[in-house]
Amino acid sequence: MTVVGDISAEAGRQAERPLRPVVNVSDLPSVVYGSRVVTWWGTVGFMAAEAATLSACVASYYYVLRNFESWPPLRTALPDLFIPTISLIVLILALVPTYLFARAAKRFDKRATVRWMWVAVVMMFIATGLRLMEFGALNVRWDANAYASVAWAVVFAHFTLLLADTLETLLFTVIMQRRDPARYYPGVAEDAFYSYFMVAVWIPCYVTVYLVPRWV
Amino acid sequence: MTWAGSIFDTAGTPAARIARLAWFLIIVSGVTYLLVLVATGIAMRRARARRTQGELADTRPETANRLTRNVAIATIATTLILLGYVTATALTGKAIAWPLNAQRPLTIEVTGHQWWWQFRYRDSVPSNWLTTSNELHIPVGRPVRVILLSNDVIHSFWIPELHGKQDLIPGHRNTTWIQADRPGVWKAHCAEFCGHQHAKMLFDVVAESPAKFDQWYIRQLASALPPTDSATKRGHDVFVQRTCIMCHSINGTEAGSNVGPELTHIASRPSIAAGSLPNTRVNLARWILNPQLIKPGVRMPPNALSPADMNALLDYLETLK
Amino acid sequence: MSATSFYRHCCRVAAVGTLLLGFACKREERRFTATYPSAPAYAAVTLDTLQPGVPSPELTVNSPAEGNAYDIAQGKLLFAQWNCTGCHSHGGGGMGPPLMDNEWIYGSSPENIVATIVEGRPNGMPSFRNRITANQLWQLAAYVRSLAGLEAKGPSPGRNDEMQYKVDEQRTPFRTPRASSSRNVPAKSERP
Amino acid sequence: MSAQPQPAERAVEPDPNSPASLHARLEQVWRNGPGLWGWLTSVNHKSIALRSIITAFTFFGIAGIEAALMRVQLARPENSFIGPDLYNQLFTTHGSAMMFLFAVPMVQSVALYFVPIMIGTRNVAFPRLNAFGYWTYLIGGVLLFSGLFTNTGPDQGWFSYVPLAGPGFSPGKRVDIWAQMITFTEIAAIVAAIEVIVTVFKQRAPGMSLNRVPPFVWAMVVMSFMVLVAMPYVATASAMLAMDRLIATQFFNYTEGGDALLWQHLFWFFGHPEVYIIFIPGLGMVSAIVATFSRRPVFGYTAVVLSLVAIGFLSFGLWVHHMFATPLPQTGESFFTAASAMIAIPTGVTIFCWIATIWSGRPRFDTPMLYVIGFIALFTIGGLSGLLLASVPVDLQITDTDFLPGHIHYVLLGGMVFPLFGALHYWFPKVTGRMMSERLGKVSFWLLFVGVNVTFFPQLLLGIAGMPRRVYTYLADTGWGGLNLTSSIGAGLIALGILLLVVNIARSLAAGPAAGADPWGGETLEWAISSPAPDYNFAYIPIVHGRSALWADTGDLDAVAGLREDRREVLQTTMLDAVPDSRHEHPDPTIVPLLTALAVGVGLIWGIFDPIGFDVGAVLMFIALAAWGWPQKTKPNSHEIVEVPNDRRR
Repeated sequence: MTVVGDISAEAGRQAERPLRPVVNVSDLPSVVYGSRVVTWWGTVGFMAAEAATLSACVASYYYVLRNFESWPPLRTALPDLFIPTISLIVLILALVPTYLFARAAKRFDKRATVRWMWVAVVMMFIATGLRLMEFGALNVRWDANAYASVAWAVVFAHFTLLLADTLETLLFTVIMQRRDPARYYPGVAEDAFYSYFMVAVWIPCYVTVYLVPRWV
Repeated sequence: MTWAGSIFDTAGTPAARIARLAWFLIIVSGVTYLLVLVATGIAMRRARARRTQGELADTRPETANRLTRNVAIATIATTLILLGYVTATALTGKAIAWPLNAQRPLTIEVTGHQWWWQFRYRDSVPSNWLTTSNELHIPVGRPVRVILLSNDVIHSFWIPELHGKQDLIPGHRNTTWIQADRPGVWKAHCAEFCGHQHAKMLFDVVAESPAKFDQWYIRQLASALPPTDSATKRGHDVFVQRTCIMCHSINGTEAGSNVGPELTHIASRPSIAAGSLPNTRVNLARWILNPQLIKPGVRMPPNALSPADMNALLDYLETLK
Repeated sequence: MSATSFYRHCCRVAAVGTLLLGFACKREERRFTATYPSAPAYAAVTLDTLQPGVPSPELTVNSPAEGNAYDIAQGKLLFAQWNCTGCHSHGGGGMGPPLMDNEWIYGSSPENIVATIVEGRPNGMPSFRNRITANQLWQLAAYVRSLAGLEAKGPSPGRNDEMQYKVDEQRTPFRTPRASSSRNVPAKSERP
Repeated sequence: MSAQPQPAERAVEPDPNSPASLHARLEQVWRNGPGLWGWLTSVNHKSIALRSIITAFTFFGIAGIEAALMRVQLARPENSFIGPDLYNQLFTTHGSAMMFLFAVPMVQSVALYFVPIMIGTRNVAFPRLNAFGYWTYLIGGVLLFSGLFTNTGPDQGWFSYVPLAGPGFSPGKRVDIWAQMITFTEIAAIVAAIEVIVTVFKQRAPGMSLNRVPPFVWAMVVMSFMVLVAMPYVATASAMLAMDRLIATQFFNYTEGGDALLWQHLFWFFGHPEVYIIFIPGLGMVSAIVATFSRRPVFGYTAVVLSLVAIGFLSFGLWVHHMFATPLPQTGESFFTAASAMIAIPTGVTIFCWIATIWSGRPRFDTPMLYVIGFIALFTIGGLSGLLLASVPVDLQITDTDFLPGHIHYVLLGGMVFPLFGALHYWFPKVTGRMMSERLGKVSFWLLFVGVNVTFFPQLLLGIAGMPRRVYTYLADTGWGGLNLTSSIGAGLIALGILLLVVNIARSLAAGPAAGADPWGGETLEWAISSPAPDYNFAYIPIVHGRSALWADTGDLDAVAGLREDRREVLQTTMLDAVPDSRHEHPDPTIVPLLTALAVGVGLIWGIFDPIGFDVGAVLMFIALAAWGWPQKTKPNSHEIVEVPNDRRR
């Protein structure tokens, strides 16, 4: 094997550097919680991307708001408050079973985890149904004017988050029901962590779409 | 340095101030660039010497401190250069703004269409408003406020000899101003990509003395004279009875559509087809017969005219001084 | 999975790919210098299928602007710029009959529409003979058909940058055209 | 109550007879499947990254041919080689392909290939997500070029300003194809960014604390954070544009309250960080090459890393310098002049540090080092011409002229492509086990260096001469013919240089001299393993004792044993000081990422023609994601050691 170039002593080497094991890590845990596990960081990464998407929609909302003298524009009705507020309340309430199943998951208590997960899944599906009705509560078609488009954009952007979280919780519930792998408890806790984010990020959007037209 | 048509061949105060700032920045950048190259060169030569003498990399603490000092000096120098750069920019920015004490400013409203320009001279007397296309006359010495509107997509109004460019954005009312300090004839290009014929969306700029400008203005205000002899009469009939009337208008005749550029004084213009073709009889004939061969994608369709009709039409159009 | 076998995969995929892409998409062609069928082609078009004796074969002229996105968009621009909206008001009808519905008094095929534009029609439709070039006639006909949803959805135009007055042509549902005579338009009182 | 099952037996002690049998066992576990199925189901970070690099280079070639065609058209005034319609498609797909299909995916693929082996781990953090990212990127690239080859290539410019790109003035499906390509590449970019960040935070070799992470890895992490924040903005903007064109939303319709400038703000808020996303990895590659070829660690490690982070933050604050010619308030614009000037300071610091490294080093000017010198020479012209563009008054004269393509190409070719070609010569031995020829390398470098200058310096002059950009032709009496011809000749030189580079690669692949594990004597961990690196990278995870991992001592490297050898397991360490924290089992090769990418592909491409496509795509995607999340069949003797939350070990 010929070696190319002016490689003086301390420059290049042919063979790979031998590795001498000095530490044994076979006793390290393989199921850990919170920010020690890799998927937690992955969830935070996706949260950052989704938060950026939502901030783009909300920023566009306020940018377009600047173009109008009256907001919502003339001959456009104000969005209702009843359905959206109910939907917000259900979403916030859905955090209660979510917190409970996260706590149960940390205690490896399978029965409690699965019980509270089903409650959380049902409440989230109710919230998803209410969100679909919310589109009607906007009282305007998406193609009426720019106000309608950005309002729909904000609500739809968050709807994708809500739907994704609901289906993910459903998936984890079905998995937890059928088998009891210890390594799925951190996954369940992370799903709860994502639900907290999903609900928290909806509150500024709710204020933007439903309350700002009343204040401006 | 008057490199024809470049941003240094200036004929107005704003462009001159910008050119001066540009020169300042180019020189500063050039010097900085040379310094960086020199530093790299020295570094390479100095270090190559170390290789030939077989020494190892010099990571002694005192060299590290010396290098830290050099890098710190270079960074502070960069910061100072940038500070000078930002202040020079701010000063020039103030200098090229609209002069508040402008006397007798002329206001021109520019509307961009897909691939031609429409100028409306908003005289103080509304009945004297003049609408022309693809040719901009301005009096020397008078500040001209330019209002920029667009009818379809984003274009950009830019006369390098007079001032920087400003975009014509639909839904926005953008403004800029120009002032010619010496007479001249220049060609201006649309500077924002606007579709198939962005490349040939030009207009002529004629800066002339105020007297000549007023003469031109009065002549442009006048309507077209009715045709006298039979050839131009037939040309007039071809114009108003064939496809031309659907898009073009000539004041003083029945043609009044503002879809395309108005042609009341087409013969007085130095160029046709939005400034991209010299205004000669041959070019006009080629252009009318099939504009797609000259500017593919332009909105004007090919027109099948018999040679007799074509010659009559050309005679008529040449009377529209 | 050595690098060379990976290259073999790439070449195989690329070969299949180029086979598929051989055809140029006619919908998106920008034909600037093409010449469209001129006057005599649509002059001889009959507007009714009823004929004494054995009906002679229907003369069909396939319009080059059919299903071409650029031509339909040009037609939409001309429809607005030449003030067809003055009577047909963006397709909803006013003085002129509505163009968005599936009622066609003088035929819905491109050559029928071109004949209507060139000949003009009683009750106010002006004749544009010699006023509109052949290319533009077929473009206008293609746009009028897209108003009623008779053009393919892909090339049909979307909304334009104006106040929103109707659903854009891309989302207008297709309805099979129905011949109707101008006389049996229901009296004002019976209209829904 | 903590389930603490005792492991049946201790991990198998390292097989006494030889590392070869350990290699055989690990290779058995970490290998890709055989043949095409193995290729489609691979989750190994090196196979996916190499595949992505080759795909990105293919798109670079195609976009390069487009550039050559454009230069032939512009060589003479009133040239009729290409008509305006094809020319507009060419320059739009050239710009879009170079930005979205070559630059960002290439730097992320280089990151996904070298970051794991530089920080001493066996695979990237989320292997299946990595595969999904590549397939989504591939679908986006194929979509754009299938559009171009069927005459439906986008023709509205790579930043697609709205009224022209809107439904009113862009008939047909050309702009929709562009908008969906953006969505595909943006998904792939965010996914890759998350992987790089999490890999560097959680899977560094023990001992590699944050201040011992190589500058190359720091550059990739900063780039990934910028992708995470910037890309969603272009995704939202392109989704808004697609909805404007498909279901008549009014985001950009000024008569209904929308605004054309909304698109420009959203796009350039992503657009400017995008060019820094492309340029910062170039800085990372340069610092890796300079350190090795100057035979000393990079001078001012802290200064370089802090500058990279500063560039990352500052790049989000100067997007309006793309919009000086629009009716924005004057004072606002001068703020952005100051911000644009400020970002030149950290960039300057990094370049000064590298010059200092060369100054005090013992540099050997092989091809990679030549490319670094080329980087310093070309990028500085790009940066300084950028300063001209950042000053509002001068920008009003030279923006949207040919000055801008000149500036862009000096910054991107000088700032990213030259470091990339240097990195290609530097890491080619590690990827393929063979050396590239120095002679051919130097010739292609000089061809490229002269070619870039001969092509793009005339464009700077043309900009000053007043030639607008994106023109398919220009009049003869403008006097721009000479400079354009020079530029076209330069483009020929560049094409020659690229051709020679490809010849060099092909020749070296076929018959290059064997390179061995560490031909250049590098300081980072990837030079400790054999080349081409085995699928599992490190038999034992090495322990790092200093900033230059391999230069600290020349003896055996300390390492960590105990990871399972009968299934894919990776060591995870704490974020700050990389203390071993837990073991994580990685998934086996699976087809699900490809299916999920196809589901997303079906959804988005059908969505171009009919809004129902998005719903069908969403349903398919959720089904695929359910399969993704479904637990794989439990392997024999799988017993996890479970950590009860309150027993935290920092």
